[in-house]
Amino acid sequence: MALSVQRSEIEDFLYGEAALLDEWRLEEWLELFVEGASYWVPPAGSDDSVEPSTTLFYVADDWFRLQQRVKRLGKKTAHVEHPKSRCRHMVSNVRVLGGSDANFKVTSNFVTYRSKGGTTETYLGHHLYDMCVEDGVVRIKHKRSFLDTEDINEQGKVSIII
Amino acid sequence: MALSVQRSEIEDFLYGEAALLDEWRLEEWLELFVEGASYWVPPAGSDDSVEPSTTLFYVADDWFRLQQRVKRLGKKTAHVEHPKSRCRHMVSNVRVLGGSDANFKVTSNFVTYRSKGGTTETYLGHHLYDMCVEDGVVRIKHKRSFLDTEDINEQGKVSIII
Amino acid sequence: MALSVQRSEIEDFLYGEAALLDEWRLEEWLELFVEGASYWVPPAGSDDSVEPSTTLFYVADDWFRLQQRVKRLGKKTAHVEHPKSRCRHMVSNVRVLGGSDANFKVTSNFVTYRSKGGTTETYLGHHLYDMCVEDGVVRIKHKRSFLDTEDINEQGKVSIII
Amino acid sequence: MANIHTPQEPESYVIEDQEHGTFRVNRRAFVAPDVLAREQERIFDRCWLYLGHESEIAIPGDFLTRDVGGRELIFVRGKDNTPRAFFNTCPHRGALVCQEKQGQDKMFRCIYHAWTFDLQGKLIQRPEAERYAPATQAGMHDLVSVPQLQNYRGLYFVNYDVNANDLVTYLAGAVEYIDLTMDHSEVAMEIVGGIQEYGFQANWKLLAENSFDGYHGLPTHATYFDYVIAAGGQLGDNLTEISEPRDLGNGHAVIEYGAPWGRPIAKAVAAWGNEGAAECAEIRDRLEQRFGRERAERIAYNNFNMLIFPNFVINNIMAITLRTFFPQSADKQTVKAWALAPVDESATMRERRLYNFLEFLGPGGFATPDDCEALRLCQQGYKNLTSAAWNDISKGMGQAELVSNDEEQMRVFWREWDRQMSGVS
Amino acid sequence: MANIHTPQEPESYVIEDQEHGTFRVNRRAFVAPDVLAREQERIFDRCWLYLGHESEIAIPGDFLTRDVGGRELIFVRGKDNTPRAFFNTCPHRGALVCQEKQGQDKMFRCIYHAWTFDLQGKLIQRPEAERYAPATQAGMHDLVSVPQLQNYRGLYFVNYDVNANDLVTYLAGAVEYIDLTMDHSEVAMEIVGGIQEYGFQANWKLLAENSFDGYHGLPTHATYFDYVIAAGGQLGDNLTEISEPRDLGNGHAVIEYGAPWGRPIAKAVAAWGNEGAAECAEIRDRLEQRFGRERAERIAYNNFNMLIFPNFVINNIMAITLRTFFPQSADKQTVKAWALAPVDESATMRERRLYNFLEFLGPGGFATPDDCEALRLCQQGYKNLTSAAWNDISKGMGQAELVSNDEEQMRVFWREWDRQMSGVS
Amino acid sequence: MANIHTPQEPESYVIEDQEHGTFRVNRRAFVAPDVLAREQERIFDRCWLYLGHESEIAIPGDFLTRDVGGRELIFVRGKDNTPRAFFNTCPHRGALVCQEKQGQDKMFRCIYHAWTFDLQGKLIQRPEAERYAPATQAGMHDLVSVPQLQNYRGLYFVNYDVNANDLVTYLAGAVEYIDLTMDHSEVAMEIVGGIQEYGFQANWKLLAENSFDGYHGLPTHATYFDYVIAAGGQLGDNLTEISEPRDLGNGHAVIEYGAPWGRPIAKAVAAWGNEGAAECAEIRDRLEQRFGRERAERIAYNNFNMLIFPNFVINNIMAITLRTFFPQSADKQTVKAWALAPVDESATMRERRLYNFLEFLGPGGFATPDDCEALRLCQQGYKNLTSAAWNDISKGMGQAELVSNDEEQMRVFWREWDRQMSGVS
Ligand code: FES
Ligand code: FES
Ligand code: FES
Ligand SMILES: [Fe+3]
Ligand SMILES: [Fe+3]
Ligand SMILES: [Fe+3]
Repeated sequence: MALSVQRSEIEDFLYGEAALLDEWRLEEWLELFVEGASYWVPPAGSDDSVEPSTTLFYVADDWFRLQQRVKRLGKKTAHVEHPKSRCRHMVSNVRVLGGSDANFKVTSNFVTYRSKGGTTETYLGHHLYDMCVEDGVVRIKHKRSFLDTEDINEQGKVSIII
Repeated sequence: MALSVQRSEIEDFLYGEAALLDEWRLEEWLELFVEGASYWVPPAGSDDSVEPSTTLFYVADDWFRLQQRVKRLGKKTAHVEHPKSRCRHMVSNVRVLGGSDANFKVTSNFVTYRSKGGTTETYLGHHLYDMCVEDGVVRIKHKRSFLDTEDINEQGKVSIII
Repeated sequence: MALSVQRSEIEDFLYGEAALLDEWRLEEWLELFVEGASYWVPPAGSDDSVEPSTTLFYVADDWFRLQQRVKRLGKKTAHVEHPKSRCRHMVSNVRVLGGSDANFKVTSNFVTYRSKGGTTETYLGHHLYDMCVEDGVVRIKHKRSFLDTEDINEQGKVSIII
Repeated sequence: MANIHTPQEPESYVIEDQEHGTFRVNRRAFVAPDVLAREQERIFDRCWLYLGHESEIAIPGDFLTRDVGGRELIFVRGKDNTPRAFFNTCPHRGALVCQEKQGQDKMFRCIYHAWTFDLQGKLIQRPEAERYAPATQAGMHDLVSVPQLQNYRGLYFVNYDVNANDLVTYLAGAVEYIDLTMDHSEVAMEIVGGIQEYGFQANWKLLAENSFDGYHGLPTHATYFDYVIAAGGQLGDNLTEISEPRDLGNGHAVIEYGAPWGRPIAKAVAAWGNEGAAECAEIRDRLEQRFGRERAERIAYNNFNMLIFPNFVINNIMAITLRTFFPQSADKQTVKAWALAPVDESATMRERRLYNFLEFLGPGGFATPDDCEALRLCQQGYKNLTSAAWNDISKGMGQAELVSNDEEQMRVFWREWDRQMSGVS
Repeated sequence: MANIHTPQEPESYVIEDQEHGTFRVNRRAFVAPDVLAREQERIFDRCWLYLGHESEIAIPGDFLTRDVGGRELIFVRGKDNTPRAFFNTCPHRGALVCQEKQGQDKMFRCIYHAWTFDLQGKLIQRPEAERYAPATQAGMHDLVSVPQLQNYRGLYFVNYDVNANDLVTYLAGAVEYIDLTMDHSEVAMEIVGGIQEYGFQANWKLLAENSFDGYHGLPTHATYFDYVIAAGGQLGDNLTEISEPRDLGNGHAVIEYGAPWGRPIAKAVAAWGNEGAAECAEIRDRLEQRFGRERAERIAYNNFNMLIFPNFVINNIMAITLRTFFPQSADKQTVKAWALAPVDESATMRERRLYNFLEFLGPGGFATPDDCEALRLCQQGYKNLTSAAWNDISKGMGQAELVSNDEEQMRVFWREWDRQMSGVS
Repeated sequence: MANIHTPQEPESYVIEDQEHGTFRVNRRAFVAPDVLAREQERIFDRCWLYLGHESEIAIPGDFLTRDVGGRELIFVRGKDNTPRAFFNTCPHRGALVCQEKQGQDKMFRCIYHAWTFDLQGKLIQRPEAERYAPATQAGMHDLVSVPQLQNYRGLYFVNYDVNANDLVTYLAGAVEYIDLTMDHSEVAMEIVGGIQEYGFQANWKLLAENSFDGYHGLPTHATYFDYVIAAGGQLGDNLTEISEPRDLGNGHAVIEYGAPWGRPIAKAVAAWGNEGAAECAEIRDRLEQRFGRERAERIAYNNFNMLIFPNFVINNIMAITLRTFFPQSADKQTVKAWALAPVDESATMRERRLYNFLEFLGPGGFATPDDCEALRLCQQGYKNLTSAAWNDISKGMGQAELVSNDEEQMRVFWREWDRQMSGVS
């Protein structure tokens, strides 16, 4: 089966995703994923091949924990993000790496800025997506966000969806 | 009336706008606006709904003052920008939010760097444009630039067009 | 002769170039150039018109030295880049400035991050490319990378391909 | 190369020579960390510092948080409708108990162990309270109040010295100009549109001087005056001839003068049309009924820039701005600025006021950025202080009569600064 | 405005008042650079500091580089299979001789002039060696070893004071809890998945306190407990009733307690299904055979958070984390954290362990970021220390019996901190 | 963890032991802020510091601004064709009066109050001058000149000590090598292509050493030599056998040596073809006519790296570079580098020169970045100075005859540094 989407449609999708995150509309963001999807953030500086079964990630959410993460971030008791930080997700270098509608790979570069408590933290790196298209609707099956720095000594946390 | 432009044409337009600003060709930049257009920069961290009638903006130019601002920046006596700072406007996440040729909304994310006097200042946020197309020519009716940081303690000023 | 490529194809090309640089696949990166191509990095803050015959550049490689640069960066004895720094090349504002398949101009903005030794350095500016298309294949004839800051006192070097 | 080698202290930072008509300030005062530490101790920890305006916390439960003189404060209107100021520090292990810039709430709850305080700062709840011995002093677990909080006509000031004189005594002659401002309204004055915050790389005293420096107006702000003219103004057309600096006591000073720009109260300009002229005339008439002609015209036509020592500015010009600024370090400061207006002015006049405000003031104005740039360049110039050590503030010395473009008002500031820094009390 | 004016030192930083049941710590201890310098000299330069675990350099030639107590170290297993620690500084002109975070090699070669050292730190080659006079002291051109390197059950510590007591004497009562942890395996324990590194804006002692602060658990980590319940846990269901702080000597302390979460060894939760329950039962049985019922259940069910003075934490909770942290400045620290596990546990159990670890711990966990935020807010609150000077750590004082939610364990830390800072030896 | 605890000062920073052939420098000299402050006072405020070359301000009205030794200077050629150096600070309230890096103008006008100065630094205009009392001292409102400005063969130096010896006396033996360089041209030498500026994280003295460290050449710059060979060069092929360090007095030193690379004046390499060989031969012949064979060949074939104490480098190698560098802090420096060339060389030779320059030198060269990296690693290594305290600079000590790969030239630098820092005059 061939791939029926172009980069341009994927860009629309990813820019839309970024907007949902900037606006803290996380419930809607979750709807961009298929049921059973997963979301990973490996340690800063990791190679694309790293696995949470053998490496201590920052985030390695299965579908259950990803839903819980979204719930948590909606609560006033998620102290690190209440009051909410102000974020801006810059997406660039979008590339469709091929596959079929059932399963294709996309990568993009990102710089995400998070401002709170008098400082602005910069997260930079690239995303790897496993996606699919079902009756014209693009969905995420697996999202991995790689921080292309050596460490997060300045940022200190991954408390937002980067 | 429908909307006859695609994101790709708007990107051409916005990348062109950024280039005019980077090259300090402000008179030409002004020609991207319709007569009577306005340009707003609300305080850092504002929501999209903020209004200059009730909030103290950094910039709330009507058409007269916008023209005057361009004139001012062309003068040697605009001390903060003479000698000219070196700027680079990074535009990403361009989204056409719909409307008609007579009036449609566009948003983009930006990071604008300004270098002068031994430091580089970073302005980051998103633009909201009200635009129109007349005989195939795109024009700006209203431009709002939102700084997605908490404050401008580091930048200290909005002396350039961000 | 007309120009047979669109911005979208050039973006594919440039995003691909950025990926090769991020992955340190420099031999493949070199294949994006035509034989006899050249690569220049003028001093930070230079105007587009600057020439290495009259100005002291950071990099002014002819084809021979560009090949040598790639060889050098592949060696363990290129100490500044061994261990390799982790880089991420953000490309935006891609504009095709016209010309013909035999020779056309492209510009893009960039922010390149380089992390090593506990710090992350930011290189920002714009590229100017002279390109050509031969039997549908895009190639670079001349690449110039302009750093749109006043100096490189923070970065200290141009040891990577920015 | 940074300024690594700071020279020794001069015998005196301020040298006034009446005989030869020179007044000089040593530039080490703008760069040395030891001077900054002494300023903190002898000036900011002893003077009355502006906190905020009553209208910013209009009703019970309204609060705002603000850093004042190096402290993090909560300014809150209690259930009893009384404004109070607390240190924003939990009595338990010290976390900020309030993070919002401003808001409206019934209590403050610390996120760490959930100690909870009412609007009057009292501890009203803590988990497992039974595990604590009975408090040895009343209130030892309540939020700490600032040593002194007082207001004059709605302007609230704090003082970190419990022994400091009362506010009105401190304000001395400045009271007259505060009155001239507050009298704009028959009802009340209010802060409109929130706060402008920005920072820049210059010692705080450079902004103190600049805030009422008449001399720099034309050269620094040429583009603003171009704009005023383009908008139909004329440089001549001032409606008042006054041009005068005044020493208000305790280091406060003011310049009062005429200027070509429009004043929402109550000097119209061409751009406002007949409608604007009519409205201004009407306002002026009301003022005349309330205060008589002379004071009415003074309120309507006269501009003034006033500095209340050490760092509170009221500039009553094409709009009214309140401004305060604090050092982050010897070479960096952050600024807070507000617009003040009569609650009872018309919507159009309010619009003109904010339009006026932005065209001159603030990070995007046609003037303020050039001021900040000039001050930044001064700070840069002080890198040469070992060889170019002295600022000159002599303008107008030995003149029969002083005008607002002279530098007397800065000399008033520096004499007081020198007095306090020398430890004279 | 930054905290420019640091007040004078108090007579005492720690004031314990048994009679009235109060224990207070002066907040200057968290902000003053002079305190930090004294901590470096009297604490970090004299105490045993955690370097790493033997499993991180499993075979000869394995090495890692790590900053410990302000030094840059190489931890390497020599040809002779002996772990050694060297200062990562070339004896020639001082370059780091090893840049990799970790690896496996036969030698270290300096990039500057190519001096080359073997795994035992000996200089084995240098260009143009004949241009040097014969060495006056043996080894003067070798890598410098740390003054003391010792381990207890695979945990390697360094000490920069050559006269310091041996490690086991220093660990005192902490040995019992290290044993309780290392006994999880019948083979060996290992670090799994590398290291988590992050930093944040709070004094290092705030994290020392926080690491075994039981009191903050429910309020700070409400969302984590929501999650535990959503995952099928129940707040009641602890399998153990203990809740106790203990002073382990030399400033070390621990709290031991029951909790609702699952423990890979060996307390199952609903989410693990019958299969998980069965596996845990089996593990517990093996423990019982090895240690008898009481100790087996203690290992299986009891959680503990232990701080080994000054900055090494073993939290044996829903997973086992080792953690150490060092100041970058008075108001900033960097943290290193690891997961420890039995080499011989099943793949599923290993999965559950890492899953547990991430759900609570680390920069992306449901708990740690809220801890760091709380501590950051404390550091902010200390800007007010001139007027709000004292932390309260009195909880539980004067109580008949102490529980893990009291603050006794922090008091143990502070008594030792005060003793060492006062120069008492 | 940053290096928080700086150890006490050693009895001596420099220990030379002739008997055992060791020369050691204490690493505290590279990290301690107190050392840096003393360097500023005793070295940078007393030594001659390089400002610029006459060709950079070729005609009246040409100016440039440059930071030298912590000061902001204006270097300007006056109406009278005389180069002058002023402190870039307004005598009024201290703003930089010139912001451009370089340019050509008739006057300098301060943006703040428009005081205006001519090219000779005289105040020629200020608004409302009549409001000032007559100046009490002539020139008190002019730009301040640097205490001393002198040049030798077009190289301009400043000295902030008005009592310092004259430049030529100071340069001592360095004069010979400046002559060897300036004699390249029969007309004049000029700076070509502007300036290269960059900074990096290493103490300034590390670059002083590195600038004429022969020992590091092969290991650090292996890739450069690979490149030379790939370009058709041969490591043998030097045309000169000399390899010698020399003490030039006053802390200046040089190494003179042969090398395989091409020299625009006048040593061709294969890559330049017959045409290049011919041109070089011709240049050498002209040199021979002017200076005789021996000096001609020395000029043509010999490379030298010279450091004029404390921080001015002339490297006459595959191109000629001038370089100076200043500390921003103990662990950070900024570098300024230029290319010097005969005004009268051919276009092709100029091209070869710049091509040569870039292949080795500067932020994008095949060598400089590796130097900077090595120095950065040294600075990192000094974090261990409490336990690894001494740099070794002993190479060649006790040898019958010294070569350029020994470390004698660095010892010359350190002996002078120690003398000046000890306050010996
Ligand atoms: S710090 Fe506020 S409740 Fe503990
Ligand atoms: S510094 Fe290591 S070999 Fe010279
Ligand atoms: S500071 Fe230069 S004219 Fe006033
Ligand atoms: Fe002004
Ligand atoms: Fe916690
Ligand atoms: Fe070198």
